[in-house]
Amino acid sequence: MMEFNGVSRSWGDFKAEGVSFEVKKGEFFVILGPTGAGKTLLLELAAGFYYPKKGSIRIDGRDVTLSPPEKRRIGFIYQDYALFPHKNVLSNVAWGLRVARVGRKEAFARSLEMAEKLGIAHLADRGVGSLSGGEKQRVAIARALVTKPEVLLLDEPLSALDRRTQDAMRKELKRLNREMGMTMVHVTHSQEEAMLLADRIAVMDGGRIVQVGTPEEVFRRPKSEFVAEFLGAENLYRGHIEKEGDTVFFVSGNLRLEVPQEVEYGFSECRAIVRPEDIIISPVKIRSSARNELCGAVEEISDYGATVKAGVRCGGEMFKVLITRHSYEELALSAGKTVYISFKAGSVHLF
Amino acid sequence: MMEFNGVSRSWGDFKAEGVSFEVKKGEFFVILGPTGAGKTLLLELAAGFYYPKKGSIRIDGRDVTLSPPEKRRIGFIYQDYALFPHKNVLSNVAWGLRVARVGRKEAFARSLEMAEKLGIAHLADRGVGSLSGGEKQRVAIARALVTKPEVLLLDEPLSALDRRTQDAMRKELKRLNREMGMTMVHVTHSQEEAMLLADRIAVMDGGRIVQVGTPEEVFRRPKSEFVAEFLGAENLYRGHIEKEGDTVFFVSGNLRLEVPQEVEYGFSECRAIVRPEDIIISPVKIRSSARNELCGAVEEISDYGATVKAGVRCGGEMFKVLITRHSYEELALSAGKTVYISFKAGSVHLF
Amino acid sequence: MKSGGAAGAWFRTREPVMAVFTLLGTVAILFVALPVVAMVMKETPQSIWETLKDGSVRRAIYLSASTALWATLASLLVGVPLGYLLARKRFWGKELIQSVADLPVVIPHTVAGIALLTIFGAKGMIGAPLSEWGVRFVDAQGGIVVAMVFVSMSFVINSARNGFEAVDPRLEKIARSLGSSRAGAFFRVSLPLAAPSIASGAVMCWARAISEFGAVIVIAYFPMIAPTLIYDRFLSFGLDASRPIAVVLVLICILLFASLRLITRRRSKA
Amino acid sequence: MKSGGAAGAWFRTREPVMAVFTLLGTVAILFVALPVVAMVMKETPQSIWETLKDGSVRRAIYLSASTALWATLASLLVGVPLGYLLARKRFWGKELIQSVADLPVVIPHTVAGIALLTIFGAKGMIGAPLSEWGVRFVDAQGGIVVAMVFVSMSFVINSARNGFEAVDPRLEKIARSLGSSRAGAFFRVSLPLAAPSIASGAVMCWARAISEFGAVIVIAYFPMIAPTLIYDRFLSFGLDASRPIAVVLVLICILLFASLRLITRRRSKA
Repeated sequence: MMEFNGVSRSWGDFKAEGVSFEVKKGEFFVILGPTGAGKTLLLELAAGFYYPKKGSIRIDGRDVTLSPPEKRRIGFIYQDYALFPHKNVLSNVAWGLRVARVGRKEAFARSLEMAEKLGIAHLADRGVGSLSGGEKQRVAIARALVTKPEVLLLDEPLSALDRRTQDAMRKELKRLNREMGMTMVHVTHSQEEAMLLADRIAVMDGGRIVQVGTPEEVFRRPKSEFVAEFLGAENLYRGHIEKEGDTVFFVSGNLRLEVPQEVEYGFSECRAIVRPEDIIISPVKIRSSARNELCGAVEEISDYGATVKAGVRCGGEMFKVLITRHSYEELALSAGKTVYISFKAGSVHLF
Repeated sequence: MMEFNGVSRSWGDFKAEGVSFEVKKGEFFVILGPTGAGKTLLLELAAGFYYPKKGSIRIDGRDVTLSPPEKRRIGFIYQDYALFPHKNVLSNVAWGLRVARVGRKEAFARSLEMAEKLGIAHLADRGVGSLSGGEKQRVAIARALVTKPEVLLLDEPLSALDRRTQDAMRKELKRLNREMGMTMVHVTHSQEEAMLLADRIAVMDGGRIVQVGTPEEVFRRPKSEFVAEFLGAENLYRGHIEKEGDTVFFVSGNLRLEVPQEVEYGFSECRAIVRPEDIIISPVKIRSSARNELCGAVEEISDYGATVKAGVRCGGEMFKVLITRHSYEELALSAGKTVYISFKAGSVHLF
Repeated sequence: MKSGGAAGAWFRTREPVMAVFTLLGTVAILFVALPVVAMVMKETPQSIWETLKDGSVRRAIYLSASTALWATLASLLVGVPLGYLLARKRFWGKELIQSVADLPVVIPHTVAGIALLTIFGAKGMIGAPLSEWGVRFVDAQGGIVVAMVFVSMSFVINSARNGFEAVDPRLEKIARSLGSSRAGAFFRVSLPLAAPSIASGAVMCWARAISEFGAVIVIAYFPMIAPTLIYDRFLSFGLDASRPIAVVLVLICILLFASLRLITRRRSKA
Repeated sequence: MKSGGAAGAWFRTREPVMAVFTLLGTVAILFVALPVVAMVMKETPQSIWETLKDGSVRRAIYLSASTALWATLASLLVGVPLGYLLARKRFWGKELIQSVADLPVVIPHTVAGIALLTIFGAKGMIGAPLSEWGVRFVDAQGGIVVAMVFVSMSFVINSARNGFEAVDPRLEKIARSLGSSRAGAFFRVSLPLAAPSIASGAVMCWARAISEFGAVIVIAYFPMIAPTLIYDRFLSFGLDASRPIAVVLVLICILLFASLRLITRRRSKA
């Protein structure tokens, strides 16, 4: 559907370096990365607002590397919506059709239909200045969709919205993708947003794409420390691999963790991560076969309201453990208390 | 320490109406409310940037209602730091001392000491334009603290920072409060931030303070639908109270929940909330005395990575249940599956 | 304290430095307003009516207004595109181009007249070939317009540049993603949005053109525009003879300027 | 395709509308630059040297520069406080005050001269009492400065207002929370931060003052400032006699203006 092939371009402080990836038809593709990683530039290259210095871009089989934006059949949604301030809602939506010389009557009829699909038909005559963030976003989406683009490019569309509207718009975007079959390329710096929306995630850093995969893959099996840390991995340890009979261990100082047997060992140095939510905390020892069980003392407790994160020091390393408020109260955790933490060998991801 | 007594003032779209509260010495006091609630105006009234139309303000026993800012002994931290762009880091910090005619040498020595406490001593000679958000914030705090204010007023200090820096600065603020005994009044729209930082929270809406209490109180025992919804209560039901022998029930359509006996009943209409994290989900029925147990079908699942939120429909109402990823996988939840949910009578909060 | 709070605050926040500033600011405003008001007060409705009956006065005012209008239109034609390029494009020598656009503000008015005469005079590089076609600039309307464009065009260029700079370039990008060509995006998005700023620049341009004297008299003392007529009467008959014409002209200028400003401001709010 | 990508893009994005804009913009720039360049080219170093040896030329240029400097200082003294008030305070009649500050741009130059003469003349409401103290404005340096202040002060007022508006008012609030008085916050925060804008306004003010002709000759034909001298020579001896002085003056103006701009720009970057 959309294909980047070794695309490079720099603009001001931002750059893209040899970026290659492919977005499939109907896919929800999320580009995730920190501020300044070049995500927006990538999207603007796809839209034709800038042209690559090297490499090529294809959309739906056509080479569009040097095509102007108006020939690309893309829809673009900016973070702050970029609605035309001198037009009302319906005229904003109808813009693309009017430019394409669709008759006034038909253009407005089709725009009204699109506005209905997005639940903004009742705002048709309103000026765009008085709309809320969520409403503006819907107008921007309707305006893009009415021209029937091949792919919808979204530049951090949720980051300017409040929490509640974010939830609603996230569902709306997912619905557009699922029900209307729209191919989406969505740029964000929010790990949570990427996890909830993406079919596949491309993680970007310093103008390069460092990992592409499903949310599950990227989240649980990061390929680099950058990806692990950016996706919020808190229990990250540096060490090496040892083998004892059939069992394989990850060793870091006093810490000795059983890891999956099929692991490719032998590399002198590697890193391990264990997700805080994969760890079980209990007041007593539970013997179980495929498990790492460690004893340690609770050092810190952060109360997030709905969930609680406890820091337990075992074998000289800190393990963050995520538990529900309910378990927190049942366990009566407090700093200094001795507890047992356990997790499956399979929960240890090595890279 | 700081006391508002029936303070009213409007400015542009913002207003404060009959605001009264008291901040104790050494307390971390958080004013929480949505955008436009008048939080910043309240803080600026405390600082003397505006003067109240009605009511009075006392700081440390002195009536400062009409005192100019320079007489109030307050420190003020703006969201975007408001550093003096024409001065370097050390000169920014030393500003207050220089204004107070402290000699150049002593002023810089004391400023450097303060900069060290905040971990920015190595930036002393840098211009403020090149600093990161977190560094700017530390400079702003050092600049305020060097004048030894009675109370530190913070206007959404964390909202312009990225996630990681937010965590670090949150700890820094808590440390200032605990270790240096600084009285803090902190304004935010983030429920999570308020929960993590506050000794007490004042919830604000439309220029009025609608509830004051510890985080626990405000979070679990909201006094109004606004507070409940703003603090993210998802399971909110409208109904009435019925009594059967010693047992008291909350009834809403087909839903019938046992609630604590000591509840004051008789009001014809009331609302109930149950926190998603207080609900246990299980594949089979568990009989237990003090518990509400309901059977229902899973309707939706939202995967947040670390945690999972399941929507279960029981008795015609939707119950959102928060579980860890671990339990989610063990239970093998999926849409359509029939499950049992249970929670204590004490987990139902009525108001 | 309760009822007097706001008033009390008012007194306590009115620091001495603000009083000094208010005093100095008042001097500035009076320095501008007083001469104009005093001049207008010296005349009576009768003396103004007498002045308006003088055909040469009416002709001079009409000539001033119409040549200034032509100068404004010419400035818009070439100044708006230049303003757009300065706002949107990065190119080599941009700073120099901007300085050249601002140059007329710096050049003494009579010098500007001499410079224009060098080019547009009967022996000048543009004046000479055009005079064979019968187009004259010296002592002709064309010369007046040329002088006015020279001194007033920078208002249009700068207001157009500011207007276009205030239009988010992403609006043009979005317009193009929706199928507009580059020209379509300009005429349908940027120009309408920059129009209020350009309009107020055009008003300033017109006002600057009508007020010019030094550059005009060097190239065209005749036909007399209003400022020239006032000077001519002042030289020939003294202050009292020239003042009624000055009052008529200043009233017309203020009236036209105020109403044009009102219109362009209302537009920009709508 | 790989190596020609950027160049190919350059050609395909250069739409026809941009070519038209470039053409029109070039016309605008040439219209300003050509007369000035042509005038300068007509003179030789010798003719300029001859001109500079003429004592009356040197005196006129010195008089222009020094009166314009005094006018700029006077404008700064009263214009900066007014600009601050306009930027920071909300008060009744603010729009009117702003319009009065812009008024001199609209008033034809000779009309401004007539208005000033009405007040500062020997029988005027300010001129009469001061003449008893021996202060004269008509045909005196004082009159030249007054005329220059009238036409050029708005540059200082507006640049000061813009400069102060660009200073975040919260910086002043923070300064006060740290113990500064209102005056301290102004002199230690707002003024230093607005200084580059005020400085460039002062440069424009000086340039506008030195370029004025119409308002000055009405109130003070003598002592002759440079623009008046040029006009006088043009009337008496024709274009060829006045041009060398015009060239000298324009070169001085451009040189001074360019270097002052450079200095103020460097300051604002530092």
